[in-house]
Amino acid sequence: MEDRDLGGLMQAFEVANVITENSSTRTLLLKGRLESAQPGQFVMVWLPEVGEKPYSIASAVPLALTVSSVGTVSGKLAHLQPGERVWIRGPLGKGFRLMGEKHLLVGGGYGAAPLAFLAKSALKQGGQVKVCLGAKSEADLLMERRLVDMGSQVWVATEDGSKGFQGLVTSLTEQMILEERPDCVYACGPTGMLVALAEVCKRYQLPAQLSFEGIMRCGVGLCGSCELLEEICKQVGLPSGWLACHDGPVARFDGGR
Amino acid sequence: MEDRDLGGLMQAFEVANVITENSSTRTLLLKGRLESAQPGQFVMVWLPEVGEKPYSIASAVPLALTVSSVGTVSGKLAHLQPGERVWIRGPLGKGFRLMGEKHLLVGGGYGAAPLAFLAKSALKQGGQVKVCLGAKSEADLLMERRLVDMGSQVWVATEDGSKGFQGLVTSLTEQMILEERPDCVYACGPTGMLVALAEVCKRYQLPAQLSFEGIMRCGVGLCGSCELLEEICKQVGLPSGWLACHDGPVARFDGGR
Amino acid sequence: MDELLETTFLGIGLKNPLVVASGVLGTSASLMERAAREGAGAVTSKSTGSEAWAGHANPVTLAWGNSVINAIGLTNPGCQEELPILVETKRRLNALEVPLFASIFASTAMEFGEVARVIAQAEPDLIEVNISCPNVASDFGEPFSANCASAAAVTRSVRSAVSIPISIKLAPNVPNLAQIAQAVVAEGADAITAINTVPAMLIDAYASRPVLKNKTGGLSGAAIKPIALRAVWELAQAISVPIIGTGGVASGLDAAEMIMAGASLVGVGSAVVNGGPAVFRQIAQELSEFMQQEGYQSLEEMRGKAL
Amino acid sequence: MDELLETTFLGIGLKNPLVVASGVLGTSASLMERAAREGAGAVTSKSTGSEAWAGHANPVTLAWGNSVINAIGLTNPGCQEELPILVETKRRLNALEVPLFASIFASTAMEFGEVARVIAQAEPDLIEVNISCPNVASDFGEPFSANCASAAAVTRSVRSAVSIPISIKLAPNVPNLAQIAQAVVAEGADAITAINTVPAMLIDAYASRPVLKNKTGGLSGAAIKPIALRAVWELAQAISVPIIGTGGVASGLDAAEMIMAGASLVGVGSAVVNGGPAVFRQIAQELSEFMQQEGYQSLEEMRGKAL
Ligand SMILES: Cc1cc2nc3c(=O)[nH]c(=O)nc-3n(C[C@H](O)[C@H](O)[C@H](O)COP(=O)(O)OP(=O)(O)OC[C@H]3O[C@@H](n4cnc5c(N)ncnc54)[C@H](O)[C@@H]3O)c2cc1C
Ligand SMILES: Cc1cc2nc3c(=O)[nH]c(=O)nc-3n(C[C@H](O)[C@H](O)[C@H](O)COP(=O)(O)OP(=O)(O)OC[C@H]3O[C@@H](n4cnc5c(N)ncnc54)[C@H](O)[C@@H]3O)c2cc1C
Ligand SMILES: Cc1cc2nc3c(=O)[nH]c(=O)nc-3n(C[C@H](O)[C@H](O)[C@H](O)COP(=O)(O)O)c2cc1C
Ligand SMILES: Cc1cc2nc3c(=O)[nH]c(=O)nc-3n(C[C@H](O)[C@H](O)[C@H](O)COP(=O)(O)O)c2cc1C
Ligand code: FES
Ligand code: FES
Repeated sequence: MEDRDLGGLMQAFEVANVITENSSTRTLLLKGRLESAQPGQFVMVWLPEVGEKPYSIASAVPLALTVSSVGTVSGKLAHLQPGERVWIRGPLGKGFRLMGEKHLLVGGGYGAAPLAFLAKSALKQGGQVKVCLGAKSEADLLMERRLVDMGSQVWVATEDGSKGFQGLVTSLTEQMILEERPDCVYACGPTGMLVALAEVCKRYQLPAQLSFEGIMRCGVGLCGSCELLEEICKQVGLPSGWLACHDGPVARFDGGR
Repeated sequence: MEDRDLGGLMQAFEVANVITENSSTRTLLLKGRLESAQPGQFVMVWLPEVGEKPYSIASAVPLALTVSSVGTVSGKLAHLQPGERVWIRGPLGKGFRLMGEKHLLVGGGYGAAPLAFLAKSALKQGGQVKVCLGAKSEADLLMERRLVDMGSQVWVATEDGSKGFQGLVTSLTEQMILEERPDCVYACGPTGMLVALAEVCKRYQLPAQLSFEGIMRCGVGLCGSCELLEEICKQVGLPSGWLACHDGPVARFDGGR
Repeated sequence: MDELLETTFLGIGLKNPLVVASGVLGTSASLMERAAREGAGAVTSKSTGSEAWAGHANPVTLAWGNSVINAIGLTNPGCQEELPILVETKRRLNALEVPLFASIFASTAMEFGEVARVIAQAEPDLIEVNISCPNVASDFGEPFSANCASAAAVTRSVRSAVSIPISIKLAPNVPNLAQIAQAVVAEGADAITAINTVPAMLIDAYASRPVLKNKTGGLSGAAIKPIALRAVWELAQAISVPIIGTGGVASGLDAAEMIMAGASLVGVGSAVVNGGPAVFRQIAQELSEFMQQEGYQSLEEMRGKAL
Repeated sequence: MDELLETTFLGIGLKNPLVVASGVLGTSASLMERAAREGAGAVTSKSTGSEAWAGHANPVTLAWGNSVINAIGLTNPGCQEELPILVETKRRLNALEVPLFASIFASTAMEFGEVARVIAQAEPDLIEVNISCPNVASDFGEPFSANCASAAAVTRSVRSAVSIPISIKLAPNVPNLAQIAQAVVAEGADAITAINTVPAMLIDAYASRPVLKNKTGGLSGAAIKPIALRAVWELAQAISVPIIGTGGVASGLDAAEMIMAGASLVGVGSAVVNGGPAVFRQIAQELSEFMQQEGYQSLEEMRGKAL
């Protein structure tokens, strides 16, 4: 399996294997690797005649993407078969940077996608990994087994209470922050969840690394499409004009310490 | 003194020092080095508003050029003062490759320019270096002292007999080949001298590396300007269509062995 | 503040000659404010037309090395929606003493005048008239920059609509750039911006398809620097109005070259890919260091030196 | 011999679609023979005019990365001197079964016909009519490729002078490439070669001067590949005669892209800088490997696939 330096242009990767994660989510294991990729970085994935969208790097060696089928591109991607191809440019953006020893990871929806990659890095460094996963209901949960198998401790929150804590993953996370006193919180998921977490972490003066989404077009900091709304920047304490593709997707907060 | 990777474009180098070699020849020691340059390679030297011509690399660390003032570009170059600038692209072409232990170097006119650099490399590798230098008369001789000082043995031929052997350096060289039985002959000078040497070396089945001149325009193998005349290619045994800037300037002959 | 880099352009004072090129970071007041804080001497807004326009679907941009191809397709909210954005931007940039250049486009010469009139209400320091976007020809017809007559017609329309200074942005893919520039200057253009991107295409051999959704796009960045230098150099000899030299500038040396070719201001777009928005401060600093090293006392001293 | 790469162009058989672009290695019979031996499918000679011409003084070429700028300035011995060179070249290439394309230029439409008539005596397989060299405008007037009328006039003159197939070589810096191509096809052009180099300039900031002696030059190699692909793609949709797609091809993938854009043959020039004359064999081999890997049975199957 060769290592690829994409140098900014798209390159074709063959699907080696497909893992079903839940009813609508599959992980594509690709032939090839992006050795330099960091957890939290993303790639732009192109399917000719279909479209191009950003996806988190779920694994760098081998390169893998975890895709929830919700629309045009994700629907096609999630149904690719081994031997078919995807085109990828990246890695793009700024990822997570491990801080301290005790890591608390938080994933909402397909925000769980990059967490296994992050957990793997953290465990390799000898860190302790705890994870809070949120989903609408049990069937939507992602990565739980994978995270447990690699040696992290996982708590679950579902909105309908079908598994674990009933309620929002943010409430669960606040509880875990109090119990576990992590060195840093790392989160990926919907903007609402991230804004709430930023608030919580600020309250406890806890460093936080939050991965924000944006509507990615150029993916390289030119077009302005992925700018985080100025209100949200103010809410969470980011400078205004923050670009998810260039400054993020991961925003780092020092917790006021 | 910084090492420069010119990447194909010209870059300005400041003259650090000027050494007078003889009445018409000076060596420019430049601020900066071309670490990767091999003896026998050349650079294209540009003086804005004056012109651009090829010069052998007389030393790589620091970068140095030995210029005989014969016309427009060389005249200006040879009279540069410390602090003035030259623009350089290169290293270009293929240089000498040391073979065996006993090296016989032959220089005719300013063909002596690259020989000190070559001798230095050879001596560094523990080789034995003998040099035949040819010139019209004593006043035109180049590099003799430098070569002797670094530990090579030098014989001289002058056409007018003002120093050393009277006659052509090729006759002197043939004599030395017989006496010294070198492993390889390395030569730089006028085409006539090289053709004669090729003949001599073939006769003694001696490997030879001969640096041919050509009228350099592009310097990178595109324009055809430096093609060695087909007759000369045939005479010395090179494939026709041989380009001095790309295939040479140094042509390597295995001596039919 | 670096006095070496200060300059005056059409009576407007700038801290340095580096202008954020249109289409790059110019989509919101917050982003334009950021570009100004990151060291740009002036900021150009994303080109706006008369109606909202989504632009093309992804893929819209590829970047390799220091070169870029894009077919964003003039995504914009329409000039009525753009107006309050520019008003707010102008307010924020005023506080930073950074001028705002507002870029406009349209599909007829008359419409150019109309859009200009709307945008003029935001009181930008200059209106840049984009008659040269290669990514919308199929939507809006041949670029007006293709010949003297159509370029002049647009200029006339904008000139009679607004009294703010105007700069006409020209395309490189013409054989008679100087004549076109002379034609628009004759109609009252106060400046020329050159160049827009070069019509181009990338194909992926494995997909056997053009990579951009719009198939063709515009080339920018390092690949076009020599094309831009040549254009600016040609223009500087043909016209007497100032030039915003744009194309492939990513370093202080690049900016110096552009100024030596005759540019008064220097547009920077694609360099943001590798340098981020902070590239403006970086280039300004490199330019200042170059000037100090070479003993230039002012930009004026360098301007047109290579002519 | 690789059957996958064999092709027929205007009835001429070629071992592979790679053509030595004019101006590169095309100055002597020995060098053109070498290019053929190094694997080129066809060889184009350096453009010749009616009189001997020294071209420009050094510096004439700079190469960086895979891009090149040149202002050689159509150095040539004049068509009467060139004739015996081409006769000898034709003799040598015949033995290798490699066709010879002879490139010509001139300063008037009529003179183009005269030069063609002289050169036709060497019986080249094709005459390539260079109406697009950017490096001689100041010497010979505006390039004929700038507009439909002048391009058509040259074509008419050459067409009536010779019965050998002719290809008109077009410039990229026009806004209406397809129309110009249609105009020359209407006058009897058998093929189109696209593109010539892109007008460009390099400036050295420390010298504060253009680097080329001729000041301006033509950009080629990697920097212009996207411009060439776009041009060929546009032409392939506009005309039905075959296209010699030229610009920035340095690998088998590049060649495949050019063919997918609609090219019948693929010109290679600047790639010789990094690959040497052996680059033709290298590119051919890579192209063949790509075709095998992707299951293409012939070049025809790939041609225009990205349209
Ligand atoms: C940095 C970044 C990383 C991302 N990583 C991943 C990842 O690892 N895995 C993954 O599956 N997706 C990820 N996404 C989201 C992904 O880029 C697409 O937005 C998503 O796949 C939908 O695209 P589509 O073309 O399939 O849907 P579209 O055809 O664009 O939309 C179809 C429908 O789905 C809805 N929809 C669009 N996006 C979402 C969404 N995010 N959630 C729910 N509904 C949606 C739309 O509103 C619409 O109704 C990431 C996004 C960003 C910005
Ligand atoms: C690969 C290569 C390496 C070279 N290395 C060196 C070097 O290390 N040192 C060096 O001094 N030169 C070297 N030369 C020669 C150099 O490139 C120029 O040709 C030389 O300096 C003359 O250029 P000019 O502009 O000064 O003379 P021009 O103005 O071109 O010529 C002026 C007069 O000098 C005559 N003339 C031109 N060239 C020569 C010559 N080579 N010998 C004698 N008379 C000549 C001309 O016929 C003319 O009458 C090298 C050439 C090549 C091809
Ligand atoms: C992503 C992108 C979007 C652009 N959008 C516009 C635009 O809306 N209006 C315009 O006049 N030019 C637009 N341009 C062209 C730039 O303003 C500039 O002229 C060109 O990119 C050359 O400069 P550069 O090499 O520094 O990028 C765009 C360029 C890029 C790369
Ligand atoms: C050094 C050089 C000389 C050239 N001379 C000519 C010429 O004489 N006639 C011509 O039609 N094109 C000439 N060209 C243009 C090439 O034939 C070709 O169209 C262009 O270089 C693009 O191809 P490339 O990117 O593969 O080099 C020359 C190009 C170079 C680099
Ligand atoms: S997607 Fe274009 S700036 Fe982020
Ligand atoms: S100088 Fe141009 S090919 Fe050698």
